[in-house]
Amino acid sequence: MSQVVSTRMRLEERVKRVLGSRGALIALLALLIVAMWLLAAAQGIPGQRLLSLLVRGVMLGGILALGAIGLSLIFGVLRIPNFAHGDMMTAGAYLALLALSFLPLGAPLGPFSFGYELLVALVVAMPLVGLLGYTVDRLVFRRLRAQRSPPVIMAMAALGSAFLVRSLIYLFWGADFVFYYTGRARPAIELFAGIRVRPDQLFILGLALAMIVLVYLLLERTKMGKAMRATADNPELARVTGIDTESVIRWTWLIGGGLAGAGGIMYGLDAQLRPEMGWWLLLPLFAAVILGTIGNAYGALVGALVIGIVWQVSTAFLNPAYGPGVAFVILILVLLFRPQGIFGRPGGS
Amino acid sequence: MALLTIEGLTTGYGEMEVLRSVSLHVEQGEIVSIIGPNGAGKSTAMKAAFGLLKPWQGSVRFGEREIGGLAADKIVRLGMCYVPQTDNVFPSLTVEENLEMGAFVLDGAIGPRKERVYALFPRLAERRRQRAGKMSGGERQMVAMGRALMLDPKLLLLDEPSAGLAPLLVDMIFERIRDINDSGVSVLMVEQNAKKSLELAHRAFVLVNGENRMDGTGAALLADPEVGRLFLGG
Amino acid sequence: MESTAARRTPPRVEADGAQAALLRVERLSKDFGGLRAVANCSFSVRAGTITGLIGPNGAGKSTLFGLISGFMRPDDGRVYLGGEDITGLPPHRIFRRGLCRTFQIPREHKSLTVLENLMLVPPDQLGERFYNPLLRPGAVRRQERELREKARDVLDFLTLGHLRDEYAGTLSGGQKKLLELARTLMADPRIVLLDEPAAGVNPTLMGRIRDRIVRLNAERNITFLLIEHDIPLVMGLCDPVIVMNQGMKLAEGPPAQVQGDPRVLEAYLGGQYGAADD
Amino acid sequence: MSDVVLVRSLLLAIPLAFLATRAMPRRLPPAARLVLGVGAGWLAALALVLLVPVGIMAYLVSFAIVGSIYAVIALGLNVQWGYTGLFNIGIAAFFAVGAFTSALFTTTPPTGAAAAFTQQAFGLGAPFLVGVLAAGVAAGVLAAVVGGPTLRLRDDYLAIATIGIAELVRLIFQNERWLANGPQPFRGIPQPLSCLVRDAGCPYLPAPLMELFAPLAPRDYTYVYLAITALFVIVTFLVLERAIRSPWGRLLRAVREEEDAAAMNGKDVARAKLQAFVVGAVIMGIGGALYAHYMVAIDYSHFDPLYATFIIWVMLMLGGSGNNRGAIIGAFVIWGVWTGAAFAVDALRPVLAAISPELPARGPYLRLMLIALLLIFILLFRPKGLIGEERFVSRHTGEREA
Repeated sequence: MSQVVSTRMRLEERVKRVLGSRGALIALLALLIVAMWLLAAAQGIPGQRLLSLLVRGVMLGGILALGAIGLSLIFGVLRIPNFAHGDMMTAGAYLALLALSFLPLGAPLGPFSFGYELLVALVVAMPLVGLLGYTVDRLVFRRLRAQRSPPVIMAMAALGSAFLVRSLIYLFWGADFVFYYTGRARPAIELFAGIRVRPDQLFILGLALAMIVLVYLLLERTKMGKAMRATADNPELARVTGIDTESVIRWTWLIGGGLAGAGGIMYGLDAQLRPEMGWWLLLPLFAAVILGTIGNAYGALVGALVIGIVWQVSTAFLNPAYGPGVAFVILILVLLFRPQGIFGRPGGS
Repeated sequence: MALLTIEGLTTGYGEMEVLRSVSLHVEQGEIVSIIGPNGAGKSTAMKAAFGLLKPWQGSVRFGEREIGGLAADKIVRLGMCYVPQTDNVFPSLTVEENLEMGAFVLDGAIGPRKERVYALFPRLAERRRQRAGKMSGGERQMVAMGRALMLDPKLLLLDEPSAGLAPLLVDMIFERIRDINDSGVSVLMVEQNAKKSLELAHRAFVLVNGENRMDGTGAALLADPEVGRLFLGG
Repeated sequence: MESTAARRTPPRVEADGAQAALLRVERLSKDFGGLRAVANCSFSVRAGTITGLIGPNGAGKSTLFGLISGFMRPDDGRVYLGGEDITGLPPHRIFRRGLCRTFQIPREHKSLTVLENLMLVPPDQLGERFYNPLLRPGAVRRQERELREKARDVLDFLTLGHLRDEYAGTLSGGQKKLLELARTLMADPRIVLLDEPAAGVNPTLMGRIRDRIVRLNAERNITFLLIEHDIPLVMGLCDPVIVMNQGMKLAEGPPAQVQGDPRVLEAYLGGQYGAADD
Repeated sequence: MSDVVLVRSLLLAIPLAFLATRAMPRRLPPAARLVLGVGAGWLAALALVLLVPVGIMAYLVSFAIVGSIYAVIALGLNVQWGYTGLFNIGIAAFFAVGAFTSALFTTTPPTGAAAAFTQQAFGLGAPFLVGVLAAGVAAGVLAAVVGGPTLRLRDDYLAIATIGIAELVRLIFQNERWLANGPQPFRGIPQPLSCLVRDAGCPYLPAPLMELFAPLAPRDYTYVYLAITALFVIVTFLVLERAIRSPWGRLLRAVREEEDAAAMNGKDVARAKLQAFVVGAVIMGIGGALYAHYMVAIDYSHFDPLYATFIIWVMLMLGGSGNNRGAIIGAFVIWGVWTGAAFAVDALRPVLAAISPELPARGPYLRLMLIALLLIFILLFRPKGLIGEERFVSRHTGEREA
């Protein structure tokens, strides 16, 4: 009798183990993309359009990655589920807008829709967003850490900060959407094989990749980057080793915030600026972070690319408004099958 | 003057008192071992020595400086490093990066220090690019000790360096501890493995139920049948 | 030695003494990122005994409790309770089969009173369904009254009666240990796993805990498996005693035999300490 | 005293009598508390109706209606967060699903020319109470779907998943015209018992009762609706108080505090959480239904994260999570702060205009800032809220000894 029970359980356990494996999750995601592709093809959508969407998906993934990497770092190093991360992206976009208003308007650079002044604004806005994050940490999170508040309370404080930041944006810029360059034409060009994208989007992709490379170098090559990874691994050990946790916290916010700011500016350049844009991005960001395993910056990049691609390709046959909904579906699939994400260890989180 | 002096230390976690008026000291150049049955408060004594627990009563002094409750990075700068019993490496960092983290408080070049650690643990030199999380228990212990040695401390605190290791590795680790001591580093260690640690230690303190029970030279305690009785309650 | 023998003979359900083995662990293993906490560990606990589980720090005792009670999944191996395979079941289902455990560091429900902590335990309470207190208040009240009586009996038995209406979070360390034991008694368990019942408990209270374990074992036929660092307590209370070292069973036998076993001494003290003495 | 004053005061007496009864000293026998409380409540209602100018009174009544609706939702959140520790930041989803479900159940599909302007998936023309029930069921089912995969996992995963479902629900109601008129307002949601204030009367009520309400004019309908929402608050409060003091509440609090210990005591932690999540969501759905029937016309924009999620969190955190009285008090206080701040901002218009010409139009966002700051201050300095959690031994023990 008991042997029968035991074999049945073993099968059940085995099935669970297979379903929860890394390969199964990757296969599931691949299947999802292929299924979408087939669905689109069945509706008679030309392959060229799908390829264009794929390229755009990679670009969107790049933007999301800028947000997701910082979110994952803050999650991993500081143990804060930063629900204000989306609004930090928004803040970056609007701070760049503010900087633009002080700069003389230059001619568009080459095929792009923007001039040198946007690059200046980018350089100005990024550290400001980092500083914003660090300021909130000093005023709010540091106190909560001292009180040994659980992550949920941190999350709630982050939510409060998110609404605070957004209220300031509403106050300064109002609720309507704006463009960095109102009325400037942004024609798409043909890359090759009929793939059409806007030059701006290529720039965004290039910039996102460049920043990701920078972050990689920072995390792998610099002392502070290594200390951040060490703190994410084991904060207690980092402390007794003598790592200056205060400066790790500072740099985590500066880097995470700076990347978020850049992501917001890129998103604003691609679409338009809205006070709610960061909130809408929050769900895809979290989905990317969980898909790529919390605390793993490279995982966040992979997760962001997957979600960007699926989001864009889904627009071939789905109302584009449902983009964040697609991210939600991926999130639920990951939570169902492999909550620790692609790069996580089983049992760990 | 003693390197580390603990006097009449009473402390614990939350409301639970673990140590009652414990005193011990480490002189320059010594290996001192704290032994005692499970639950005697050995690891707690170690944590208190490193300033991780605030003394309720009594004092912890490093040299002449009172360090009870001082921040860890300050203590590390004074020249005392601590190797916890478990979770004592950064698993996603490579061996080399783990060592670099040990020297975080230093600003200058740390190449020579790394080479010194590699000389002590050639095994680590072979695997310097490997992630610490993928290493065996003995190798991890070496990484952890090597990391603590990066600062060239005056005093090294080791919490059960042999826990969970196979006998051969235990011998190896104890030999390394002797090497470390020979290079001029004083060592305070907590050990489950009483026999081996008494053989190694110049002096030892026996804690039972959070109180000092016996102390003396390693050899004297080794010869004392009372110690065995304390452990197995015979 | 034991472990090599176990490897050679395939595990069989009807092993020696299977009738009496209430809890049986077969070749259980658990790794934590490269560290082998429990390694191919096999033993069984006979019904009606108070079995002690001792071993040096890091021997894997608490991990073993976690694996048996369903808080962790073993990487390999099986756990049988009364002949049934319970490997990998969630803790609440293992509990329902009559296995209770306590935690080394007590995990009381702090803002529930001591009485509520106990009344919480019995399974399948009518009132645990949202609608029953509204639709069948009488039946719920009756059941609650029974539970209260039972909880009071248990509290009186364990000398916690006077603390009934205190918040559990305000108890002393030793009282919390007693509360842990009290909660297991609310469930009429077949076997109770105690994780260091005496740690941090003053001698008076410890004597009381010890006395209650003996009485529960004799009067209610509850089997105990207990991890304890207080060796004198274990030697006086338990028979047999199982010694673990390095994640596996090292020795098993009556306390006197285990105490005299050179391998045990070696595990605890290292080297040939005990042998050199004699 | 005119008849209309009497009827208004009777309607107003429902919430006031309940409050007064609860406020009576505990040492009085229950019957005396009831009689005295009802008397005092009615007198207070009478005084209000007589002494406060009609315009201000109308404002206060509509204020109290919205406050009560928020109170219902805050009570639902209290089950999830206060008692079980579930971090749901997608309240808007359950709120919206409740509102639209009840609207669909109680309206009839448009015909003729109107059908060109309003699309809806179905319309059953069902009575108000059926709509409310359906709203609760729909929100509960949604909660089960979201909670199933996430409640087994870490706390923060639920939060993320609930953000997701709130977004998804909003997107669906915004984009799917066939479902509930998409981006256009969904109009014509019936007002329950509005027949009381109309000349035609309610055919299903006995004539003498109709006689009583005869003096009411259509503009008095808010009094009727306040009585309805107050009844919902009272019933929800009483039900939850009872449930929370039962073994169910004990189980939830145990799970909130020490999940492992609860599991080791044989409790199916995931199921307990799911129960609490679903019950809380059902209450939120009912709150949504109350909102829909008050607004008469609703659209997706009513359920944005600010009005439908964030402000409710601040209400509960201010009042004191884990305390049903606190949830209700918090709802009214924050709703008072929110509306009061509107007056303050209005008064400050000249100042704002002096700072920047665009600022007066953006004045409302000052309120958002205020509320966000308030939440942060509560978390930092008064995490238990105005009144902390109550201490209770399960009421069903029948034990109330000193």
